[in-house]
Amino acid sequence: MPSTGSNAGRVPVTFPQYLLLNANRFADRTAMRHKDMGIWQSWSWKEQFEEVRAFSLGLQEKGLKAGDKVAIVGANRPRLYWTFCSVQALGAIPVPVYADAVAEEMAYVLNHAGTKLAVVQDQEQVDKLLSFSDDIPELKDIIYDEPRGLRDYDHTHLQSFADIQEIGRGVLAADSSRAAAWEQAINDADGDEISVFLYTSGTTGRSKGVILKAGNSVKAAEDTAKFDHLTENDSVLAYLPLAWVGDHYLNYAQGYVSGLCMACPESQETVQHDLREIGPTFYFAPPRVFEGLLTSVMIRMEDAGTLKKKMFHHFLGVAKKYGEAILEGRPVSLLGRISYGLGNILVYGPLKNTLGFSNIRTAYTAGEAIGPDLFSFFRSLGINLKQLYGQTEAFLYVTAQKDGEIHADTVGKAAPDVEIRISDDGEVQFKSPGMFVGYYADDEKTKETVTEDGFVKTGDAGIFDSRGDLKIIDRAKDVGKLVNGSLFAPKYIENKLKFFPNIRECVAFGDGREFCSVFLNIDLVAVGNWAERNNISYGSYQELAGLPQVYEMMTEHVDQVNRDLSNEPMMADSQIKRFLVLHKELDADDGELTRTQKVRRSFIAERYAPLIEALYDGSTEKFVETEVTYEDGRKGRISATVQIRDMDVHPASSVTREAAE
Amino acid sequence: MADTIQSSPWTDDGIDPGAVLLNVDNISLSFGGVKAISDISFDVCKGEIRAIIGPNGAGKTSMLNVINGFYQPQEGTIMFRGKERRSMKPHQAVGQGIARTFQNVALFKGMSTLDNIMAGRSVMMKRNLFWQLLWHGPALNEEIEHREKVEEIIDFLEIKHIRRTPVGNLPYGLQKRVELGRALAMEPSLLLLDEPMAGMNLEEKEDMSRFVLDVNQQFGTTIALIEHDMGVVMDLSDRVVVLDYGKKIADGTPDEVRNNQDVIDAYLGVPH
Amino acid sequence: MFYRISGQFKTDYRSDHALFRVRQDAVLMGIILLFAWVIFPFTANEFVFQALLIPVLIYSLAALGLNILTGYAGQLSLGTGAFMGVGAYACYKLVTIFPEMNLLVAIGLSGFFAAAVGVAFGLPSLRIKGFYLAIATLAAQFFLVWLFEKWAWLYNYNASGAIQVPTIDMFGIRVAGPTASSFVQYYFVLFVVTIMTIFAINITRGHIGRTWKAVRDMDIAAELVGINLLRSKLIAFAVSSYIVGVSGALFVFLWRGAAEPNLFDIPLSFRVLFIAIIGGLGSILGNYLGAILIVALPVILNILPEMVGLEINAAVVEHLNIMIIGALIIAVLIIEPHGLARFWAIIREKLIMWPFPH
Amino acid sequence: MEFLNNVFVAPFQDMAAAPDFFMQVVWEGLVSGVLYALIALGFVLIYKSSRIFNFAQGIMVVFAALTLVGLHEMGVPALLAVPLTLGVMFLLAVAIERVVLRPLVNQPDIILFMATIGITLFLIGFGEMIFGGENKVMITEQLGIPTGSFEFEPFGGFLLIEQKDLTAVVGAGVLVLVLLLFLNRSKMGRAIRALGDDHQAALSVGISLSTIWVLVWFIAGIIALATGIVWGARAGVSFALEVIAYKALPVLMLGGLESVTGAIVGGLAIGVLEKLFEIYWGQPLLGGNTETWFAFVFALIVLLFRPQGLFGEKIIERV
Amino acid sequence: MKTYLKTAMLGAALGLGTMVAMPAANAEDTIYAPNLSYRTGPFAATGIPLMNGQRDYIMMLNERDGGINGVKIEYDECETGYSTEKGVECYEKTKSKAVVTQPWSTGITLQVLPKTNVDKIPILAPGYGFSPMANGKVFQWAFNPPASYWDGASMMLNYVSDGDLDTLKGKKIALLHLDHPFGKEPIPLFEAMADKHGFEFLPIPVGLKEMQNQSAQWLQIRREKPDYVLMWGWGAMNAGAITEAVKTRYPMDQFIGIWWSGHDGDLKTVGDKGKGYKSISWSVPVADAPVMADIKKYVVDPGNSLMEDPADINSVFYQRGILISMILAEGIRGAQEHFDTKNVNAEQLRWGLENLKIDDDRIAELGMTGMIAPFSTSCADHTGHAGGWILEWDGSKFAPASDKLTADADAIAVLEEVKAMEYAEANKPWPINEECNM
Repeated sequence: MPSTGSNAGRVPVTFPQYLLLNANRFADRTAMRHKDMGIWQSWSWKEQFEEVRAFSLGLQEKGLKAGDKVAIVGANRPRLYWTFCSVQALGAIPVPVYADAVAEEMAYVLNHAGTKLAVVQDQEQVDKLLSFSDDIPELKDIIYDEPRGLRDYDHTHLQSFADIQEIGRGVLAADSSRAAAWEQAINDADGDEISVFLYTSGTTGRSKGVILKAGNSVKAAEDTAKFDHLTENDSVLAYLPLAWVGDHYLNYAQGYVSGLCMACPESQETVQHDLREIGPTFYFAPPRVFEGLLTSVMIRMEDAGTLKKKMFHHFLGVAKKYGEAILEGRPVSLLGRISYGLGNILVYGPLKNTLGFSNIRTAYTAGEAIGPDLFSFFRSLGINLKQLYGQTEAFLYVTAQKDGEIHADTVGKAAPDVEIRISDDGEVQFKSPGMFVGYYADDEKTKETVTEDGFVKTGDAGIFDSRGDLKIIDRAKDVGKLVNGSLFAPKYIENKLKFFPNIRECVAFGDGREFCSVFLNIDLVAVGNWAERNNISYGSYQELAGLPQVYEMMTEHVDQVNRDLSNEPMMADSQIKRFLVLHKELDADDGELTRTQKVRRSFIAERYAPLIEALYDGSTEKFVETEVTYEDGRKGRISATVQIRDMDVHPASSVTREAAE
Repeated sequence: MADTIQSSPWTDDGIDPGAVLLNVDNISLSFGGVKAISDISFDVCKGEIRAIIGPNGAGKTSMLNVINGFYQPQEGTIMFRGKERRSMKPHQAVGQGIARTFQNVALFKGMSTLDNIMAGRSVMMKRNLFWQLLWHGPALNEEIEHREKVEEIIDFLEIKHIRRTPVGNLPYGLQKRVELGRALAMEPSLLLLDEPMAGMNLEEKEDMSRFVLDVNQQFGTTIALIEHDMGVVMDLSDRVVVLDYGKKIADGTPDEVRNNQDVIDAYLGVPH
Repeated sequence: MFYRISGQFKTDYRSDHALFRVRQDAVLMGIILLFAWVIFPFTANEFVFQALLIPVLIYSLAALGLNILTGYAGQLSLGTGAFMGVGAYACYKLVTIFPEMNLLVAIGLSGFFAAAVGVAFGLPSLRIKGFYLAIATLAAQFFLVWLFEKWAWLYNYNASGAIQVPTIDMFGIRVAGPTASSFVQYYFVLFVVTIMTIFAINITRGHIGRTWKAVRDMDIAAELVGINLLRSKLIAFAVSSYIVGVSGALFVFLWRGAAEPNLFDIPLSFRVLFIAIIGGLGSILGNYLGAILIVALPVILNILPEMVGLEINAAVVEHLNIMIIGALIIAVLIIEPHGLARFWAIIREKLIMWPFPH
Repeated sequence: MEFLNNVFVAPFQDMAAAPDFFMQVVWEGLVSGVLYALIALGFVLIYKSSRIFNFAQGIMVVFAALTLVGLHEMGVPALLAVPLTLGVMFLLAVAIERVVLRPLVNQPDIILFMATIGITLFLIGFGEMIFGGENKVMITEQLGIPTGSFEFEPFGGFLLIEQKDLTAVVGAGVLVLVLLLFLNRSKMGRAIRALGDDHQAALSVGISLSTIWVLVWFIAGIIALATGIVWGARAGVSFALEVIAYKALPVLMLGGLESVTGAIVGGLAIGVLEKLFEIYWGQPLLGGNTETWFAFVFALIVLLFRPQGLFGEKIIERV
Repeated sequence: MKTYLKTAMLGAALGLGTMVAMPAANAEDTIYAPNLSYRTGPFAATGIPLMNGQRDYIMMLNERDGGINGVKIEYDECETGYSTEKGVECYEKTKSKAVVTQPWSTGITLQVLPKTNVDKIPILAPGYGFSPMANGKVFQWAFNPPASYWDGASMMLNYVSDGDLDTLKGKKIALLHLDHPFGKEPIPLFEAMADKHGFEFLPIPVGLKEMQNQSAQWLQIRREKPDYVLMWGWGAMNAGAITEAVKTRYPMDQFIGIWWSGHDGDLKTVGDKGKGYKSISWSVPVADAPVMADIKKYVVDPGNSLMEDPADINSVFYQRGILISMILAEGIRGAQEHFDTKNVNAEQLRWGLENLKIDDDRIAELGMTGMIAPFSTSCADHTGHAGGWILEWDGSKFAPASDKLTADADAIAVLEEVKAMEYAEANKPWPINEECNM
């Protein structure tokens, strides 16, 4: 039990201070769980405090001093989370590193940060570190969590977490004043200390180490915890990469500030299962995860009996009609409430339960645009899913949607105490309490990113809509202009198209052109299913993609997008005039996508130059031949004659027309 | 947690590392006149991995069956942990610290992975019928105590995700792993493995080899194994004994055995 | 659907080893117990007590005993009826020799006689397996029933050769004999069945139960993990016969009121076996489901035509009844060879997965 | 002492004192034995080919006999009724294969065993509904079975051998011979025998599994009819006949579930021994009626010393 | 689809399981007289003609007279298949509105006997059940007129000894009986008589499973060479025994069965070879009795009988069934008149059965002359101890072969008293009718 000591009554400004506070105010409440050995091993705040203290003192004993950097590598494990606080307690700086980073990347980060010590999960990470230990002379010691397989390693610079804790406990036992001294050191902190280095996974160039200060971080976390009413009664499942700002903020920072309970899954493979077991109250996932969930829900329902399927879809319809209104407390007819209530018993409740969403009070998604259907699907089930917009540099939150002000196409208003503006060239810039102080050892980049008046450039293009909500349309550098000077945001258009389940990928062109046109990739599974149901036979992706019926379907989708775009004053000119369905799937093996499945626009433009040409020269079809790489690494060529379709454009005034319908 | 496993008294059988743990002396076994094993002697030292190899029908499995008391040899003696014995029941052999796995998976099909491995600890569970009837109290405490041990094994063998799956539904490779787990649960000082890698693909074989080595290193368990895959045998084992037609034809380190003419002949099928 | 298991997680092994790992199971059990302990007894009439409630409970208990032997330890027995008889006759002798003995004690003790006989007939199980053992248990069946008939001491030299339950009071309440009320008898039976079920659940989930299952699934492997086969099988015979013996004592003392030896003959054994198998081998719950089906269904089939106002010859009804039971057994075996308990398990699984089909 | 005398001496004295009576006892036992053997044979055939412990063999006997008598009552001439009955038994075999066996293929033994009990119940209900529960007289004479008896006077005593019993013994012998010939010589028969060991091997002969099963059940039906005629001639045809199925079980235990020879020898042995035991030990010492259990206890004791039965091969357990 | 099937089946099963059985409401102007019949099971052959007779007599009354004193009798069969368990179930099912229980099997009788004291329903078990039931003081609710098994046994002994039991001295009398409470019923009487009159009594049990294969028993008979073989057989046992007797060359004229062993159906299976076989019976089939003509007219001819072969109308068991229903009907009639009510209840019927007066005049009025011996019951005597006749099988039917026989009433009465008191003692507290001082 920490002594309340000199710090009693003061608002904590660092996470270790919060640890002390929580160990007092939430002493017996569960702080941490971990699915291990078949059960959820649990630690109360008091126990967590003791674990952290033991480790921290052990580290101190090993010579860790304020300002030293400590790398943390591994999956979501309690001991690694404790490491953060243990290190911070000594004034040293934790540097979480992506566990799946290749050795070279990892070596760069460790070198760049100048870490003296690394705390890693297991043998795999130890091996990785040892493989480049020659390149990182500053790294002296490695501490591991799981001893398995490490028995025969040279233990001169290798120690187990438990051993360090033993040392720490030994110190405590030997000298009772050390505990007080340790706490005093924590309490002495004024919030100006560096809390953590978070390395961003740069899509271009090397990773940058974002420096975050303790006081700022705590302030940001307090703000958002209040915003979402997080308390010690909440729980989360910590399953996102430890080194990612999202995990560090949502789980660690908000966790310490609010005292909620953090649960670590058994392994990455069991996340879904663990999620169901724990049933957290707060949840974050990128849109991809939600999309995967929806797809798996629909696919699993496909095997259900006719009656059940009918019932399921009927109640989804009911949810679509009333669900969001009920969630947001808007007036709903009694019949609607009864239907929804019935649906809740028969479908939504059990469905949420199987997904592990039963207890969710607040769920967030961010990272990319989320399809409106997808978004409202989850909301209509009664899950309070919201969007936020954030950046590592902001220590996550820039904007967040407030309960009751939820729109699929915006990311909400500025988060508490955040200022946002849009620069002349359309870039979103912000100033926030959790704002970083700079990139570590990279003043140049820092200067590039921070404006003179202290705003951070996000690199994203955005607009405010009529309600004053921020709408992110694309990466700022990708935004171009059509010949007539109107805005062309390819990703915005692409996202709109990709929200159709039948469309897997698409690439929009238009910068410096007369009009906007797109390449489409159909979704083989979705369209294939549709074809089977309609007795349309096909032999390959290529054949399916070229079918007139498929083109019909795509035409409908594109027209729908055009209709949407016509409603938005700034985007009306970006309506798609021509499109084609590519004869092959865009594939990372062919370099068309990044490994994270993002479209590599310039590469595609180059590779399919003849097709782009055809889009703009008015031809109705075009023969192309393309090199492909098969899964086993062999290369081959496929050729096809690709059809091109023209589309009608809706007048920009269609808002009124739609309203009249 | 996993660290506690190192301090387990598994190998505490009073034999110094490197000394002879099991000595098989002039064993002969026959079924109704057919000799399965004739006059075989060899020893297994503590802490080593000892392989028994030989062509089909060489009497390898019979040898294991003799060691763990399933068959009673007509002649010869077996010295285990410094004590001589001639005949015993298999469950008595288990009591002395001999565990084994089987050529064809012999799991309890109707039970989950967890229960299968728990069954391996039957010998150590002492609470009698009366306590079992009451369940709460001593019986439950005992159950939990053993559950903790079993969870370590589950963790060790990386079979957490199938903890509650009925073993009948598992793929073959995992079944073999569960069987190894069940044998480990007996905390044996001598572990007999009968073709632990039979019917496995390369990846599964690699996994299994790693587990066998880990068991040997981490717990210091002495292992005697039968295996057909020569690569595996030569990589894993410290010493190899070669049988052919119930007779011992070679005994030594993998290298010695590899170059032994009798062994080469036996494997090439040179007629006797 | 109603099984919403999200958020129910275990933080220690104690709760992981709990009987109901899922809260809804406990709730369901509570509802069942509420019905059994309160609602049924206060709403049932004499006929329902005598033709449905009491026999279902007693048959369930007998099947539970058999299930321990056959379903858990894998030793097929066709001699259940005779072991019930041992329990009944032992209880009869106990209460006639010691008229002051509390009936509950007498019934509890009579189980030991059945257990002893069970162990004696279980001895061959080490050498005899499978159907051979099943036939061997028939030896017990036929021999014991013969003994009940020939050994006049057992039925106190009654002229009829049948045993007649004397009137027995317990704590001033009449529990057995013709004047005992069904209401009291029901509670008596329910109490004993509940206790026995708790014991059976405990023993089957502990290490002895695991040992049995190991012997059942693969006896050679069981032996080679250190299980003493004979000991394990004999414990199974003893526990099984004990429960069966208690059920036999209940059968006669709390329900039938009188019994002649051939009551315990092979049809009774088969009936109990049906219950155990239709209910589901290797399950506790199954015995109750099986008993409900096998005991209650014929009763209901019998009164059904009358209830819907059909005039059918009693004999035809009975013939149809036998045919329906026969067909039902086959149908259940085809649809779900693991019995009603598995059926319920599947439904439960489906409710947990709901709305997904799997 | 007296007890020992009663058990070990007196019975043999009795045997020697009245050899004609002794011979009569043995003959009676032999006749019962033939019937036990026949029923056991039905069990064995089905067990061999499909691993099914066919409890319904007993009711099949009743059903076959009832059909025969029932058809005759309806005015069908006796000699036509026999083939018609066989037809019914064939249909029954087909129905059982379709409705019960096929859906239950590859299920555990005990499940199949239970299913045959289900069949038993169904056939009891069905049979009683169709034919009524009354006792019926076997149409012995109409079938041309002699009903007289031979009388001998060995050792100045009296030995009576009924012609129909003799016919039964001879008929059963012929039936068994034909069956053995069929099993050993015909392709189908070999397939049946192979099936017991290995489904694949049997299939390689080119006969489908369901054909074999129908055939086997049909043969069991033929045996049932033969049993029904013989037994019905002795005691009339009624559902009470069903219980003799139990008598075949110890025979199976003794002879082995898969041995045709075992069924025959075991049946005869049990028939004779139980009769001898009942007459010379059971009635004087135990109050009689020992036939209900003697065969079982005897088989149990034999099995304790020879777990593989009289005709099984020694089991070597493998792992 | 399979899942649905499973679910549906389970649903159906549960639905049935939760249904609570309520017997249909009783119509006011009928008297409900259920019969625990056994038209199925191993003894169906015996049961069917009996049930047919019982049923047809009641139907005839309902048709001809509109019931008894204008109240229709609701005859209802509850099938037991001779199973005790089913029997008790039937008893429970019918007892709420039944005026009488006709349990039919000795097993069911034994079970129901103590319950009737509580439920106050008379048991009517004509010619079967528990012989000491004759003691009406102890067994207030049980009736087994017109003769008990002990009466039967005594009559048999009287017959074989020509009325002088002492002539049996030194003789050996075997009792071939079903090893079942029913079969054991006469043993106490035989034992008592053997003691008294110095003959050797040898019970030979036949197991239920051995009924059709009695070679062991008949070998024993051959070895023991008894002077008489008396049989307490049931169902298939009878035919089996007679077949074996023929085979063993046991003289038919020394072989006598109880009345349940004198069933035409059983003997038909033996045919000519059974010629000379005898059976004691308290009933005699009389083909030209007026009552039979009425039954033919009102029931059989309109096709309302369940009898399969019209010739069975003259069989022993069918006509015995008629007599059994007659006894019930007379009990009802007596009660109606005594209590001056039409709808008699169970307690009133008990009075009726306790005060039966079936004298020759009444028999003639009923059109049953020659079918049954006259008898009367009282509160002390629930049997009536009517006499009986020996029926002899002539190869195709049973015919009376003796004068009316009567039982040794004194000897039986003593035994009845003793056994009844034993019963009461074993089942105490057992209510004794103290009011009855006869």
